[in-house]
Parts: sequence; C-alpha cells; structure tokens
Amino acid sequence: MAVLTEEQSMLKDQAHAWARDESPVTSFRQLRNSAAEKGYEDNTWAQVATMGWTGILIPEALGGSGMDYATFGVVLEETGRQLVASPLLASGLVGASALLLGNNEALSQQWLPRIADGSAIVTLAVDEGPHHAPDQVAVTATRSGEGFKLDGSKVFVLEGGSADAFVVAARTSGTAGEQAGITLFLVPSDTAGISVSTLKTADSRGYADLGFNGVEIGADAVLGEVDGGFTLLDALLDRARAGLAAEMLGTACEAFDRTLEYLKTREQFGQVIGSFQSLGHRAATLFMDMEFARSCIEAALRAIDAEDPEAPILCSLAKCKAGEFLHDMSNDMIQMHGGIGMTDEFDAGFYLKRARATEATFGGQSFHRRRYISHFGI
Amino acid sequence: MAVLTEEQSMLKDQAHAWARDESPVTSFRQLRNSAAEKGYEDNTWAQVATMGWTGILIPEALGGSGMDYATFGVVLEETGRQLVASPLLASGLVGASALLLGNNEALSQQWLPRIADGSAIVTLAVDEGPHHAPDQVAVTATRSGEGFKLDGSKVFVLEGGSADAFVVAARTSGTAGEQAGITLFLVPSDTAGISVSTLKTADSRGYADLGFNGVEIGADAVLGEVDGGFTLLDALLDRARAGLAAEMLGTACEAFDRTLEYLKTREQFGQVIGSFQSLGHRAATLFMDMEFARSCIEAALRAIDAEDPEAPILCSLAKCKAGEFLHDMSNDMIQMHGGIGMTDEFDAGFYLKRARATEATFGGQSFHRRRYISHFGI
Amino acid sequence: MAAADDLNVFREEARQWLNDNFPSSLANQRPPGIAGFGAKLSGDWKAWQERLGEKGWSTPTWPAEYGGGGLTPEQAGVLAKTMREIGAISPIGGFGTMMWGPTLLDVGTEEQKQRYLPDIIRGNLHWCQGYSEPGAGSDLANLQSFAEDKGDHFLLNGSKVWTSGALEADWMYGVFRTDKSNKYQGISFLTLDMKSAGVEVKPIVLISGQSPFNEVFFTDVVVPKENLIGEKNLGWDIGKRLLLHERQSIAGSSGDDDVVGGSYDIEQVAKDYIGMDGDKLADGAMRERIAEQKMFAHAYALTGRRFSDEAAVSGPSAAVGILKVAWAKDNQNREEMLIEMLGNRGLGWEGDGFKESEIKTVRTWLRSKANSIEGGTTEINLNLVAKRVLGLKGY
Amino acid sequence: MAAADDLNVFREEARQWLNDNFPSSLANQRPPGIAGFGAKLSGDWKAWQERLGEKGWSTPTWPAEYGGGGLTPEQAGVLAKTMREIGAISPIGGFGTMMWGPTLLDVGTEEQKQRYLPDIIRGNLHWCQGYSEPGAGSDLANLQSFAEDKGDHFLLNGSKVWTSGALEADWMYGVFRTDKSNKYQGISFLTLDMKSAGVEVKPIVLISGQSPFNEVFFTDVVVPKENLIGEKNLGWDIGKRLLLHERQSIAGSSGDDDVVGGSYDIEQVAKDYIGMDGDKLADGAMRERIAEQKMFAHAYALTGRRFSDEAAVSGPSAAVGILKVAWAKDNQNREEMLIEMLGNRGLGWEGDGFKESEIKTVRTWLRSKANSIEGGTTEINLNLVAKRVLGLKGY
Repeated sequence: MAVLTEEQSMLKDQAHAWARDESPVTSFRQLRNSAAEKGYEDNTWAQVATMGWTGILIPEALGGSGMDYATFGVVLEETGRQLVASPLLASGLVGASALLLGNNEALSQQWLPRIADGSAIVTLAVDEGPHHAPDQVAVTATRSGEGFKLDGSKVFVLEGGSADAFVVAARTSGTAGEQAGITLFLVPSDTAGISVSTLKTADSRGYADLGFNGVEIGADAVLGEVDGGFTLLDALLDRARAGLAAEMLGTACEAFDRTLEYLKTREQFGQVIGSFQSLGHRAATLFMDMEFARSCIEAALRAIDAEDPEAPILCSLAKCKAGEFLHDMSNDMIQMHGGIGMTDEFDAGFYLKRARATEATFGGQSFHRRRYISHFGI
Repeated sequence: MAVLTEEQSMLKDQAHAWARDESPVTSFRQLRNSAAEKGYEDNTWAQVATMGWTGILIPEALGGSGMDYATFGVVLEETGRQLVASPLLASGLVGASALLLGNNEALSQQWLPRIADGSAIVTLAVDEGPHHAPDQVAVTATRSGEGFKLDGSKVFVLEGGSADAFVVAARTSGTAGEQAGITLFLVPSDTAGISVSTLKTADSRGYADLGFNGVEIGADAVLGEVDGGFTLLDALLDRARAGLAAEMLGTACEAFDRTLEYLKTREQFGQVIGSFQSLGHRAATLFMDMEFARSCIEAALRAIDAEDPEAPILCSLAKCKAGEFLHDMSNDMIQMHGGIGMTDEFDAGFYLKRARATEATFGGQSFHRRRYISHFGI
Repeated sequence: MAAADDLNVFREEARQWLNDNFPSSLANQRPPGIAGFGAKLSGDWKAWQERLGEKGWSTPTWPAEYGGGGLTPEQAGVLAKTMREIGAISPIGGFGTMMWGPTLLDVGTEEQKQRYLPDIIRGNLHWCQGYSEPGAGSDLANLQSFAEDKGDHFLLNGSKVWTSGALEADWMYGVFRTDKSNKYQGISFLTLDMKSAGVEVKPIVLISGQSPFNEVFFTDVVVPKENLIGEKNLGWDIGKRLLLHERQSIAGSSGDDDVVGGSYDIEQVAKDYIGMDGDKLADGAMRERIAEQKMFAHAYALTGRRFSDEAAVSGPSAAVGILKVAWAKDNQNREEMLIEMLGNRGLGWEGDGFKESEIKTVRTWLRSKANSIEGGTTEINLNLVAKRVLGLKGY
Repeated sequence: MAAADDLNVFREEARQWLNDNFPSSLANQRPPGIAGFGAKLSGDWKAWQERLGEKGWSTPTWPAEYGGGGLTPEQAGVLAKTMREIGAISPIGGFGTMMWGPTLLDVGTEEQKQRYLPDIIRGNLHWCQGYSEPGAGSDLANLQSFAEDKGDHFLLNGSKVWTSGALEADWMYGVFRTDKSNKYQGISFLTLDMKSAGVEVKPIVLISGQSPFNEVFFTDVVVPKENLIGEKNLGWDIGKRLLLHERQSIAGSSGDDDVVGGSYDIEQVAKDYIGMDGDKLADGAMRERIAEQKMFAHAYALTGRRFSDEAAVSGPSAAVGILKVAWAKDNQNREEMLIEMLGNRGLGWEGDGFKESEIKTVRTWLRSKANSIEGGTTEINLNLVAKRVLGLKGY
C-alpha cells in the first residue's frame, strides 16, 4: 500500500474499526433477510454521516472536510471489506462530485451541505440499457419556456429509490451515440412526472429504474454546459469508477484474507489444504492480482487529485483490474471453501453477488478495456 | 481413439514403425542442419511414395488405393509425431483432393497417376496476405483468347519451390472479399511468367511465394466451375484442414508423451517432478485437450468421408482444437523441461516452431472460431 | 454383414414397438419430472413410463433376467437413435439407473440384483446417494457415520450432507464406517429405507436460494444385515467403482444431447442483449468467446460419445474424470458469459423489475458454482487423472 | 517543508551537473551497449560513462565512501526524473550494479567493499553470475562444483550453466560447494577471475539460434581465500539474498520504463498486419486482447514502481517474486500475440523473403520462452510467494 498521510491513516483505522464492530457482514445479512426495500439501514447511514465520510470531498465552508479522492478511497476500501450498505459512494462521492465539477454555485450551496450531513441523497442517472454506455444517452431534454422538459427512462440508478435528487444525463441535441449534445441536470426526485420503480437485485442493495414523463425543470438546473455535458459526465464517471474500484478492492481483499485463513486451517487427507500446490499457486496468483489492482487504484485516485491528464486511462485501468481481481477472487472464494462456500449460511455468496453487481456498475471489464485501448489509436 | 478398420490398423503400424526407424526427428535435424532449399529429402519422399501413402485417396484405376480421409489421417498422425518432412500432405492429400473434387477428367487422368507414384507434386496456392483468407483472392484471371491470363501473387505456398503444378485460386469476376467470381486453375509450374521465391522459415520446411505475370493458360486448366470455384475451394480447404489437423495431433501427442516421460523420470528436490501438483494438473489438463482434439479430428475426417453436411463446421472445430492443443503443448513441452528445453540441442524447439507454422496454415484458431460461429447466425 | 442385417431387423422391431407404445402426444416433449428421481407421473407420461419399464428399454443394455432390455451396445445405439428420431424421451432415470444399478450389476449377489433392479428399471423407487459427510469435503473416505454391527443388524448413527433428492427419496445407498480402526478398510456399502425410524432430512439453502441438497441425520437407525452390499469393511472399493459410473454417466448423457444448437440458446441472449451489426454480433470479442464456448461444448459432446463407445467395449475408465472437469468448466463459463451479456439485467433476484428468464439465469449461474465441487472437485478429478490415467506418482 | 526545499535545491544541483557533464549528442539515445555487461564504450559514450561513474550517479543511493552517489531515495527519484526529462540514459549496468553490489553492501567486509564496489560503480568490470549447474534445474542448492579448501586457497572443479555474458566477463561471483556432507550448510559464496587458468567458456545455442548463455567449466582453478564472501559453508543465505535483489531489480527497471506507449509498438504491428476499420482495429477480439496485454503491462509497471518505493523504506521483500512471474507472463503473452498478428510472416527465420523486423520478432519470441525458466521458474516463484508472503505450509 502506498504510504498514507497521517489523516488517511487515522481515517483508515476509524473506518476499519467501525465496519468491523458496527457494520460487519452479519449486519448486511440482517438487512438482506429483512428484505428492506431501500437497500440500507437508516441507522447505518446516520452513523456514516456522523463520522463525516459523506463530506470528505466537500469544502469546509459547505459543511465538509475538503479532503481528496485518495482519502475517500481509503474509507471505501474498509467499508467494502464488510459489504457495508449505504449511499456513501452514490451520494457522498458521485453526487457530491457532480456538484463540485458542475460549476453551478446556487445548486452547490443548496445541495452540498445536505450531502455532507447526510440529510440529502443525490445520485447519478446515466444508463438506459443493460450495458454502461454514457454516450448512448437518449432521454430528451427539450426546450420548454425558460427551461427544459425531460422524457425517457433511466435504469439501474444507485439508491434510486431513496434519492432526494438525480443528476440526469439528457440529450439537448444530437442522437444516441454522439458525445456532443448531452447536458447534465440536477432534478429533485419529487418533481412532477418522475416515476421510480425499485429493483430486487441479487446483491440486495438499492437500485431503481426511473421514468421521465414531461418533467419540467428550470434552466437553473443545468450542471456544466448545455450540449457540452459529456466531458463533465466523463470526469464524474471517472471519479465514480475509481471510488467504486477502491470499494471493490476492499471487498476482494476481505475475500482473499478469509480464503487464505481457510487454506491455513482446513485440513484434508491429513494436511492443511493450502499445502496442496494447486491451491497455493492459485493463492499466489490471486495475491499478484490483488497487488496489481491496488497499484492501479491508488494511481487512479492520485491522478484525479493531481488533475493528471492520464487520469481517464488510469481510471479505466483501475476499474478493470479491480473487476478482474474481484471476479476471480469471488469465484475462488467459493471453490476453495468447497461445499460450505455454496451455502447461504456462509458469506461467500454475498461476496460473489456483490462482485458481479459492482463489475456491471459504471462499466465492466470489457467496457474499460475498450475505453483504454481507444487512447492508443487502434 | 476410434475403433480402426483392419486396413487402418495395418497402415498405422506401418507408418509408426517407418517414421520411428527411417525418419525420426534426428532425420529432420539433419535436414535442418543441411539447410536444404526445398525442405525435404528426396530419399524420404521416395520412400513415402513407395509405401503408397501418396495414393491413399486416388482410385485404383489411376494408380492409387482408393481409401478414405480417415485412413489418411491415421498415417499423417504418425508422420506428424516424428516431424517427417515431405510433400505428402500438400500433394498426396491437398493436390489430389483438388483433382478428385475438380470434375476435370482430362486433368485427373494426367496428374493423379503422377501424384500417386510421387513423380509429380501438385500443391494449392490460395493466400495472398499474412493471414489465411480464401475469399480475399485478388489474383486476376482475365479472359485471353480461348483461355485466361493470370496476374498477381500468392504467398506461403506449401512445397512451392519443388511443385510441378499449382492449383491456383484466381478471380474471374468480382473483387477481393466476395466468394462469387473465384475460379480454380491447374497451372504447371514451368508455365511462362511464373516466378518462385522460396522462403527460409523457422520450421525449415518448403514454402514459396509465387508471382504471376501475364501467365497464359488454356480453358482446359479449369477445375470446377468458372466463377463458382469458392465452393470447391472451401471443400478442398476443409480436407486440407482436417488432414493437417491429424498431422498436428500426432506432433502434439509426441510432445505430450515425451513430456510425460520426463515428468516421470526427472527428479528435483528428491522427487520426480511429475509429483508436483502444479505440473501434474497441467499434464491432466493437457490430456483433456488431447482427447478433445482427437474426438474432433476423427469426427471431421469421418464427416468428410460420409459427405456429412456438418463437415465444414467439424473441420473448423478440428483445426481449431488441434491448434489450441498443439499451441499449449508446444509451450508446456519447453516449460516442463526447463532450461534443457530451450537448447537447440534438444528437440522441443522443433516442435514449437512446427506448431506455429501449422497453426498459421489453412487458418489459425481465430479464423476457425469465426468460421464456426458464423454458422450460428451471429 | 450378418451383424448389420440383424441391426436392421432390430431397427424395424424398435420402430414398431415405439409406434405401438409411445403416446404420440409426448413427441418432442420433455418429461415433467423423472420417475426414479422424485417425480410421480400421471396420464400419458405414467403410461409411457409403465410400458417402457415393462419392456426394460429404460435400461436397454441391462440383462433381461432382471427386467432390463437385454440389448447389445449396438442395438442400444439403434434404439437411442430411433427414439431421438420420433422425439421419444425416457422419463425413467436418477441415481438408480445411472450409478447404483450398474454398480449392483458388477458387485451384487444374485439375490440383491433380483431385489433391487426391477424397481430401478421401472422407475418405481427414488434412490438417493449417501456419500459426503460434514467436514469430510474432498476426503470422501474420512467417514464418521458409524454402522455398529449388532449381530443381525447394523445400528447407524451420524449424518450425511449434500444428499440430492433426499427429501423425496424412498431409499438410500451409501458408504458407512463399520470399523473405526482402519480408514479405508473399515467402510461398508449399505442400503437403507428412508422411512426407517431415526432418519431425518433437512434441506440446505444454497447461495442461489434453492435447496437441491440436504443433510440427512441418522439416530439409532436399524439397518438389516441383508442390506450390506459386498463384504463388510470392504465397501470403499465399491464406492469408488460407483463414482466411475457417475462420471461415465456424465460422458454418456453429453453424448445423447444434441449440444450443437442445443436448448440453451446463448446466441439468442447475445442477439437480445448485445445486438447485431449486420450478420455478426456487434461485439467482436464476445462473438469469439461464444465461439470458444460452443466449440468446447461440441468437443466435449464428441468426446463423451467416443468414451461411451469405448466404454461399451472396455468398461468405464478413469479418463472420464476429464469429462467431469470439462462439464463443470463449460457450465460455469457459459453461465458467466450469460450473466455478463445480461449486464445490469443479470443481477435480477425477484420481483417485477426483471423478466422471469433473467431471474432464472441468475439463479442458474449461482447454482453452477457448485459444478466444480459436487461429484468430486475439479482438483480431485485432476489428481485422479494424473494418477490413474497418466501414471504419475504422489496423487 | 524543509525536506521539500532540500529536494528543490538538489534538483537544481542535478540539472546543473547534467548540463555540464551529459553530452547533448546523446540526448534520447540508447547506449550501444552496457558498460559492466560486455560493452567497451567509445567517444561521447565513454566520456559520459566516466563522468557518471566518477560522480557515483550510476548507483545513486550507494554510499559515497565507496564511490556511490550517497543520495537519499527521494534525491535518487529526483535525479531519475531529471535524467528522463533531458533524455539522459546511464550506460553503466549489468549484474554488478543490479545484484552483486547491493548484496556486497549488505554482507561484505569493509575491505571487500573497497575492493569491488568502485569498479562496479564505474562499469569498469563485467561480472557474470555462477549459480545454475547442469542437472540441478530449479533445485539451485543441488550444487556439485566443488571448491576444495587447500589452506590458503580453494581448488575449484566442476561447471556452471546458463551463465549469461560469461564469454566476455572479467569476473564471476557465485555459489560453490565447500562441504559435500551438508546440502544447504555446505555452500560458499566466492568470486573468481575469469582469466584464471582452468576456466573454459562454451556458448549454448538456444532454439532462437542465439547464444546469450554459456556453460563454464572449471578444472583445478585456484581461488584465493580472500575471494570468499561471508563465512565458509554459509554462502547459501547470501546466494538467496542476492536473488531477492535480482527480482527487486526487475521491479525497479519496470518502474523506470515508460511502459505506456513504450518502445515496443504492438499497436503498429496490429495496424500493419491486421489493418484498421475506421478508428478501430479491424479485429475486435484481437483489439481487446491487446488492451488486456497493455493494461497488464501498465499494472505491472505501477506495481514495480510501488514496490521500489516501499523497498526504499523496508528493503526487498519476497513479494517481488510476483513481479518476476508477471514479467515472464507479460513478455511471453506479448510475443505470442505479435507472432499471431504476423500470420505467415511470423515464421521467418532468415533470407530475403522476410523483413528484418519479422525475423527479429521470431527470434525474440523464441527467446522469450526462457523467461518463465530463467531467474527462478514461475513455479518456484509461486512456491516462494506461497511460503514467504502468504505463510502457507509445504513449500
């Protein structure tokens, strides 16, 4: 792990201890068993906000602590380990970033303090089909009086069922597939014409599909430039990807640690199973994948903080490597645990289901391979 | 292995014993060291012809023994084991098949007896670029008097330097990329306007690039239908692919056997290295690949003999599976032998070099995956 | 030539019999369940089960003296082909026909064969398999369930785990410890009536939310001595032999299916969730992966068929272990590709937000993770192939 | 803040010195060979070698008392960055700077450091490494070459194999048996002058047709006692420590290279031999494989850099074993992809029929097959990581 600042070390210890003591995987199991519609517990969310993690990125003047993405990653890695369910990523990182990048002072003043104290959840609504494709935006925002009218639908919106506002990518000109013509809007969820259908997913988190039927919004709802929103959207998504990758790394690291422990204690044929070379070599290879993923994720977060022009390719690299490692690790967690890994009573299934959900979010491995290689002219 | 007929068993034993005693890998090493231009020894070729293998497919009335492709496969597997270098595949299987399928009685009467007794080598000239692409034929055959005039070039022609005649795929209409408009011609290699440049390849076999500069040929040189030659070419290539796959299987099986023997005898850290699970599991996986490849190759050869409409997809399956197994096996032969496998003094390099040459011939694994899946409408 | 003529005669006989006995309403229908594995059939399916069982063609090559078909492997091949042609599927199956029956034919006494085989052939009884035990994992012989010799019976205490179909099963066969002082030479192969006093079955919930497996608990269960198969304390060899039949049955089943263009239409999912670009899938990399998957499945099916042909001549071989490994790999790879192609639709668990087919795919994907564990882990099967087929030491 | 200021002062100092001493003619040039690994430089390169060596910046963090740069890791980082900016590449390297020097700094006596380090720092001597022996393979400690203690000297007989650069080397360091009764506790670490009587070098021809490695034969070679490094019979630990530096040097070198958009242009090969479809490679599956390869290489470089940073604080760790594994995997994968993209042009061996670049690619591809064998096989490195990093037993 990269050398941490004192602040980061403190936050890491705090997050680690809190997740272990207050929101371990058994808490997630209770949440899953309760089949709560919104995919997180109010109590957990309140604690997250109280610890100030929702305000990590938000300036002190607006109620946050004005820290950086690398610091946020340290916290997300720890919550990822215990599969902590809360809107921290969706609102505290993605929603906040939309406002921080969106260059709309009034909206920032209005929403950032509420994101920071956890009283509002702001989330991004970007995709419209089964696969992440930010340039395929087809929701229309047609000029209507002084403002715009939204029509169309969004899918798989994180915390969509409990959000107070959506950052909606809509098309003010052009057609699906074009980067030009996209505009971002901040739309309160109680605006007339919005329908919200929550989804019951394998990872038991909160997602919703949204419908927009003649939703009237003012010109003051625009984040960034009209028609020029793709650059903002892309920068926002890169922050989302790097943050989610940090959370995924934590999830996969915990799966690795638990599996390694099992390899050291479980005996078969009179020896610990980790002494079988086929398992030991696989563990060593997974260790390599883990170290590689960590290097990429740390580099991506630092590049965002440093406004490095390489940040986009590093974010794709980070999301892809996190996805590859978590994918393999979640499969091997089950295989190396054998039959017990297949039972619902054991936690491996939670890691597996969460793995695929996070892989699909903000672009899977294939999406990011293609985004990465497109930078090399082929 | 599929149950063999009595005839096939006899031929298998004969081929096995001959290759082992008369043309083992040490013979190939001598050939390689001699840097002979044409890529085989006359003496070896004479013996191959004397044993009648060149005439396996050719009717008895034309000097052959009128057997089938499955039988030819049995022989090629054995010669493949010892890396026997001769035009057996290029002429005895591919050249003969062109005439057998080509529906030109006069040419068959003229050339098949000579192919059968080994006095003539007839080979296929199809590709024009670095990758196998039979519909990309661009050599032109323009009408000229009663006949045609050939212009263009062909590459990587098997035994091109020693062939007496070429089966040339040329374009009588349409453009590169279209299947319609291709015609096959049988062109003696001493026809005016043909230039032959032999190649020095890593596998030390005979290949040549050909140039056609206003080569005049008669209408009686046509095999199959004018403009409708692609169907014939495809059928011919499938025979070539299945036959080559059988040879590749033999090459890979020998690599497997030698490596397995090494795993059983080579000791390190006080135990035979095959007892290390990482190597034992890899050997077991290679065994699976070997059995799978054999099933596909035998099915493809039988499908050709039975004129089964599934033959094309089975031939792609066979060539692909043979290629995958030989690819991995040739790499693992070196890895499992360690340092000694890297030395020119040891034979593993010959198997590796031959592996990639045969993989690239008549379509590599990717080519055949795409050809296979195109049959399923996606 | 005489042999070929005989086969033609048999082909006609089979056609005639099927024409007279196979209900045409069932043509190309999959049975609603398997007699011999939990299903109680009714109507035309019940009639078909009874006629097929009576004829013995549910187990075509088993000896006629026990109610089997008494056919040669060649005749059985003709029968299978003829049934395929008219879309006639046998509704009789399960552990009895696949593993237990073939093993009993190998090692049972005449009396035991007469006692058990007829009901297996007719699909009258549902058998479950008592092998795995809690904590044993891949070390199958590490058995703790103890059948104490009480003179005229064994008194059984302990438990089994991963027992599929135990909830509905009539009988169990399995391996049990009868001597605590010898790991391998202290195991006996027993059958037991699941309705015996002291047998309790508890389903195991899997990560897929389904419960195909159970735990079975034994508390002072009385097992009559006549239920001992083979000799006391020498049951481990029988147990291993049965597992070979298990793997062979995987080989055989794959050979019967028409894998190419089979029922699980990965191409359709690709078209629906990825889309086409002209006559090709819009995603070239996924297109090539689908090709790889289908070609692997095709090679697997051809190899299963070849091994079945060879087994008909020389009996089951340890080489079928690679089919078990390949089956798991192929299933898991295909399911992962389906989930990936479904994208965020591949996360559906329940409710109206997802199609039934999407939710089913997610559940099937999760269930497939057990494929490389059940029936011998991939690691154990590779060990077996390394040892028994390749002759390597140390496994 | 003081530290940052100091670094800024050093940055200026480094810029000034480079401005004064680095010949501008060499900017962005790769050296024609490496001083310390076979090359005798001339002209501007020789001048640059001498100035750099004199300053000690060929080995920036080595102590100034032996001629090293005496810089802190942070200063060394600034120096490396400054040199990159002006395209200044050090022509001094080889086994001496990468492995032997760092090991000697760890374990050598003051006298030995004074004797050997200055020439390493200046690239004056070419060192080769005597480790592997015929028949030993991965079992490196299975050494037969015997250095018999003759009181004031050792008398060495035996041979080494896979010795790179031995033909041109001035000196060898290596591990030799000094006690036949104890496998691990009977090995000593010695240096020897390759011009000694009784040393014979024979090149090994590889499958690539090249001879980067040699066998070295010793017949009654006299090795003075002062050439013993560490204690007699306790050289194995020094030998292992040196291998850690070897793996660390792989980590470090990768971190220095700008792998993204590096010199080996796989994209250009793809364009030339496969072709484009608009702004994308015409082959979608190969495009994604190239992306995977480049991303793996990128992740490898980032990890190498991170491990180097961490090693600067806490010393080399066994975790660098994964970098050796990854390096081999990446090299071999990239070379195989290049050969596949070249198609039938990827079979060129010699002659006019192929381009020079094609033939070079074929030779490099063949050479790369050794990457997973040399410097510890992939299997051995995975064993080491399993044991030393993950704490697993049985390795």
